[in-house]
Amino acid sequence: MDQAGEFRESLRMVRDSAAAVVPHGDLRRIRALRFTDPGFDRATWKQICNFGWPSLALPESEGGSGLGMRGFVVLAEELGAGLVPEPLISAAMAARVLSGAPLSDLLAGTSLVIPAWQERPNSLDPAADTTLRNDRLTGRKLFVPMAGGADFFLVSAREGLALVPRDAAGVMLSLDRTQDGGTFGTITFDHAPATPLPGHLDRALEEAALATAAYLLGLSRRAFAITLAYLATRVQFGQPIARFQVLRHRAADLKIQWELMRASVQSAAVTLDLESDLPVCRAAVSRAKARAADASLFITRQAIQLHGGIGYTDEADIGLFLRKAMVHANLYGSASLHRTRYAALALEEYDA
Amino acid sequence: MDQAGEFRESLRMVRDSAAAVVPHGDLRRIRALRFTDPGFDRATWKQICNFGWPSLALPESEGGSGLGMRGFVVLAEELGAGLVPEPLISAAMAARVLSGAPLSDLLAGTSLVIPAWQERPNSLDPAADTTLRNDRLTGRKLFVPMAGGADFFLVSAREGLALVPRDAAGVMLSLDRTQDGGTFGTITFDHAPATPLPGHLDRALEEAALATAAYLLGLSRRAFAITLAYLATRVQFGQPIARFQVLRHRAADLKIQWELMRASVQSAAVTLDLESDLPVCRAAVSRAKARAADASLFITRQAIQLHGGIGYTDEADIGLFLRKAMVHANLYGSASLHRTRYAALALEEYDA
Amino acid sequence: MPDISPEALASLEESAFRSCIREFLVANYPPALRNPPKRLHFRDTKPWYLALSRAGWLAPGWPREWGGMGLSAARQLVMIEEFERHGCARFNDMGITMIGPLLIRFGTDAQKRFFLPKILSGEHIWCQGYSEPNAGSDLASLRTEAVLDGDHWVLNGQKTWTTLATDANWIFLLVRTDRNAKQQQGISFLLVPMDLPGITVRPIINLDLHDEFCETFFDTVRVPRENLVGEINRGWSMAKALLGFERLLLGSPKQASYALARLRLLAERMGLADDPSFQDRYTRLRLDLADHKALYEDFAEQVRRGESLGADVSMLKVNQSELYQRITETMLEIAGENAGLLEPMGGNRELHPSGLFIQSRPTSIYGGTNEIQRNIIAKNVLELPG
Amino acid sequence: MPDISPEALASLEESAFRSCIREFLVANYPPALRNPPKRLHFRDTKPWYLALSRAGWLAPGWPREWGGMGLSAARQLVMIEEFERHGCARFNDMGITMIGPLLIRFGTDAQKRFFLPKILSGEHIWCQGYSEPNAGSDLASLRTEAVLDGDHWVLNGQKTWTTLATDANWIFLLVRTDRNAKQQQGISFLLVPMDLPGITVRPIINLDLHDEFCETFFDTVRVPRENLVGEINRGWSMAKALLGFERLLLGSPKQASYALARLRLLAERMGLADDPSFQDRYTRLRLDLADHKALYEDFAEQVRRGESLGADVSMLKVNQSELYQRITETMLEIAGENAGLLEPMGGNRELHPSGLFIQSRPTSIYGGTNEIQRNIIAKNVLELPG
Repeated sequence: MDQAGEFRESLRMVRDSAAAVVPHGDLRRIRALRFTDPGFDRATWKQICNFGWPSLALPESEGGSGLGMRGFVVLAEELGAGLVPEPLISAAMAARVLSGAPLSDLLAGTSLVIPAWQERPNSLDPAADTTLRNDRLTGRKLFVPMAGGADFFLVSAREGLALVPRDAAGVMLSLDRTQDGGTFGTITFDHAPATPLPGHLDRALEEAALATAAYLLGLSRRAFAITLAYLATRVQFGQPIARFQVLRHRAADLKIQWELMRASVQSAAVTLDLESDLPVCRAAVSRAKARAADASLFITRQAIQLHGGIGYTDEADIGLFLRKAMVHANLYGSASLHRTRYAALALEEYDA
Repeated sequence: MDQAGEFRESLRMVRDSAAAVVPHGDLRRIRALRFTDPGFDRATWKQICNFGWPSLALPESEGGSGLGMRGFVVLAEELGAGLVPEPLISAAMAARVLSGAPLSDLLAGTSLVIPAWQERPNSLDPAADTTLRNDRLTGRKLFVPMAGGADFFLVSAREGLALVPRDAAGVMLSLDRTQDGGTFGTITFDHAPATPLPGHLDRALEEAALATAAYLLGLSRRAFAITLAYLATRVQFGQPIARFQVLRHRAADLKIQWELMRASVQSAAVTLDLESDLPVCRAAVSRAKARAADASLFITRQAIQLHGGIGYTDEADIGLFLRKAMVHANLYGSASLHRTRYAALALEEYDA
Repeated sequence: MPDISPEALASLEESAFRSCIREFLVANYPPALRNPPKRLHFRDTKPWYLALSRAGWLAPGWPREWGGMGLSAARQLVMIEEFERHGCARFNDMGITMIGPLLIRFGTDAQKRFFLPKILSGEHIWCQGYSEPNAGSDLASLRTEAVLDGDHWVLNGQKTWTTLATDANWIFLLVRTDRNAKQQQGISFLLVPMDLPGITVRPIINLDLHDEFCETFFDTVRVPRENLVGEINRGWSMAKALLGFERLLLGSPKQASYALARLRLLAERMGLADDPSFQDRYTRLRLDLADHKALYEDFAEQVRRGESLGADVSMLKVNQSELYQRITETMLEIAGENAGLLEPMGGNRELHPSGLFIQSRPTSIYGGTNEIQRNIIAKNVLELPG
Repeated sequence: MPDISPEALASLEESAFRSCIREFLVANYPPALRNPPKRLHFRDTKPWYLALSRAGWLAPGWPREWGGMGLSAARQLVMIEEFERHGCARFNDMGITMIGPLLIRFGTDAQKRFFLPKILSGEHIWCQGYSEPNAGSDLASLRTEAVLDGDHWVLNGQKTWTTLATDANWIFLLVRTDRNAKQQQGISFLLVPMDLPGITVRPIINLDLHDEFCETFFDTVRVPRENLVGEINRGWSMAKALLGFERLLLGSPKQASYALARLRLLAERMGLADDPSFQDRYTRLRLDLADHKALYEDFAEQVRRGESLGADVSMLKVNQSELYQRITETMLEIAGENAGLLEPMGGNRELHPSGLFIQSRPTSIYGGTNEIQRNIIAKNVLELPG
């Protein structure tokens, strides 16, 4: 097997291994965790850490699996297909920043480190106002997913990054429930004691945005598969509705959008793995995230429509996919933010 | 019959009378006139003038038929359905400005007066640079439809309007052919002798834009009818293609767009007839023209697609409708110009 | 209470009629119930129901002899417009809009005398049992069956989407009474008290996490023979005959109009009000709404002229629901992370993109999916062979 | 002429191979023929055809023993990419791409020896006769018939969309040879010289006012018996077997890419380059193109790995043609009155919105309409029952 073949084989293994937390077809665990606190399962989280998934993309020299973003997007896609709520993408951001630090227990699942970086809605700016002075952190962070389950927050400030224990004095956390059954935390730091860290979030944010696109890719894949199966079994007017040409063509359109999303996400992962120029990486990520946000909402909306009335019940699993897409489509930048960023970054490559 | 009923009856009569120059279904005359000079037929034009159509919208007190824009859009719709190339909309603009003037021969078809007002592409500004000093006109006018057939140009200048004979010294006309078989004139006036006229084009331009929308409404109606007939007769896979659900639904979508266009055009005509506030009128016209431009191109494009290969031949009549829409969609302001103008003019009426 | 009797109200000129309704709403409608984010239960709307009842305003379309206002379709439309404009909640109106008119047209005198007053008094609250799990778009394939056994119909089967069934004490059903007849032909119309043994109601939690819909199960339920309306096996055509100008309401610009106003608020909150590319999208939606209103007005004008509506009214339903959805999709796109919030932003009910997005989903499904509506347009309006 | 033999060329690494082709094109391709606005006739492309022939570069896919370059599909793809990048006109290539490969695979030795050299020399120019007026999307219903009469086939019928038939001296046909067989089964593959008595060619003027398409009529044309290729009644499966990686080309981003560059020029000319709402639309189109290219690359990669393409390649065709059309529709919308001009704006071939708009129309029709492609995707890719 050549090198490319071997790499494809590793990716296949990542995909297979994801089955451990995504038992085929069973969404009962996911359903049961909705609207609970902290919205995910500690035991499953521990398992995810045992697999080393938060550092899957990191080079082996930094304690990772060396599979790069090509590996991580495969994993995120599979977790998306299973609607897995455990905060892998947040933890992988933390792993990227903490890599090399003597913080192995943080990565091993004993402690969960969740980045708290956002200060404005629909923004990718990690440190607008928060300050870190004399190891004290002051500021306000928004939309922190699954914040209720964190042991530490990895916080971005103007002066740099810092680690703050969840229970430290001066940390106030309030939670808003989200449509998918999880939460967004709003965290206020008022001179909270913080341990400064080296590094920055630039690369980690790009990886999180791309992984989110991959997560959307996965949930769209599964929503589409469920919908195709429904079309084939639901009988109206004496035949499976899959025989109606209008629904067949709509399914074809969903398939095309899904394939575009897949191609876009995968090519962005290649770019992140092979390209060191940050603007080029950002353009690729923006392209993938913009496509994933739009296509996943398109697919899940149409999945509801194609299910008819049953799609509007909470009992039907298909709705879980729409709700998940509603939350994730705008995480790490909306489609429109990413389109604008792409236009600003990407060279015109059309010399035809 | 009540007053509203009587008015509806007059409109029906206008519609019927249009049949005089639009013999049912016969496009041979239209085809034969394409790419000729001046691109329309003088005898038909004379007939149109004999009917008094250029002044149909004008009050009876000004020598018109008193049918207002509600009457004129019905007429323009019918001429659009017949792809009639004679320059009625231009002439009606002139009639509006010249009404009351001792120029009856101009309206009677002996002489054809065509407005030349535009100096920039996609603009509704009638006098950016042209000057009129000491009865001499200097400037350059663009996109003058059927200019080759004019006897006089009604020209807008910064100082006001003026009438210039086609053959006057200092008038240079060059023609570009258009996709529908007509021409756009570019006219350069170099100290051309001109007769100043009172009035301005404000209202006439709105009427021309709306009449163009109505013309697009008519051509779309006929293109759609031809397409429906084709779907019912064309057999593939052993059945008329009208039985394929995808094509049926597409036809339904075209119908909806056509009805929106109709409702928009007709309500704008009511506004122009009953409302004296110019911004309100302009908003209504912009709404109708924006819809008509988009919907007519949508319908004629889909008409080609639904015809399949045969739709891509010049022999098939359906192509004549697409080509006509391509030219008229952007006359008197593109959809995008009108949307922008609407946004600037129309009050937010959503207090819900 | 209004100073004006229903009779006097009906005789007013349109503008006076309109003002009179507006005044009534301002004086009587509970402010807390304006523009509710979700469908309300009877426990919430009961005071308003009874207020309308006391005023004699509860049944605008019923003839006066049966306690209605006897309004023309045109006047009913005006009344609905004013109620919508005021943001009045929809109450449990199946008795008023569906079963009342059906009984008035097809019921026996005994049925009319028994049921109609109890609807007006609020004693009977009705729900509708048409759809079944396997009879949605293809309603005519329904299988809930009633078999005559002496003086009773023995009823077995299951209905779904029985809206607010938990509020109701009566249900009207389409049931199969001849399983050998073809499709629509063996169907009858049956009135059933909900407290009979063998009836189970199970609320369905919907995508909006609300319980307005229910499943209703019938297990060997014995229904008095006289509870059948009209002729046996003619239920389908009676139910269809009831479809009148109400079909217009499915295409009312109300939802889209409401949503567009909220889109604008949201854009302001998100700092996008002056963003040119948002403006462009917003203007397109405004124009779509304005043109939809113009088309709606053409149909409303038909109703005002007393003409009946054709199949082409389906166009309104398709266009309105898809416009409403485009607007809420735009909300979701511009809301940033707020699009994921379960509750309104900062507790402001006007700023709830995810809620409105979800609520707009079923509008292209209920009342006949948009796919079915397009089938109807192709067949009955365009008359395409098929 | 290149300094390198086809054999040596084929053995180069990809990047060297690519540069070699680029150099050849720069040195040999007539600059006036770059990116022609319309399909060229043989009178215009003949010198280029012969130049390729002399270099031995005319038939990249044919085996070397028959005068081809013997390139792998992957290398052919690179060659096509470079030709497209340079803006090379498509010439009368039916002999090279269709009939040559067919004869090489299914022809007799005599047929190969007779026809293949004449294709390479430019002596025989071929056109394709598949479609008929009533057999378009439903090609299998074709009715042009060949009946054996002694040593000749007697041919009657009509073909349409015979591209550049006026340039050709030979035509290959699918004809019905068994009118009792079902659909595809009674069809054979026939080679016919265009100068036989009874053949009439009539150019069809298309929507672009160009004469590239023709109708070709056959009135009792007597064709030698040995001009049949392969087995009788097996023409359909032979024609299908020929569909290889060329299907990829129908989804090549080339047209959309070309159009997008011209959209940008047009926007600059119209003063819209910095208009935010144009920018927004333009960026969406750019992203659509970039994602299409990524998807195309995945399929191209399959070809490079030597895998054959599945039915899912239809997705590329649908997506490319509709993207191309969206781009040209945007051109039409922003061009103002220029959108109506028959000729390029100010004589600049790069600024011809109406021309490109019209040329983009048939891409969703030819090569199987997009409706047919979606049928294929639903059936063969999604495997929906039906």
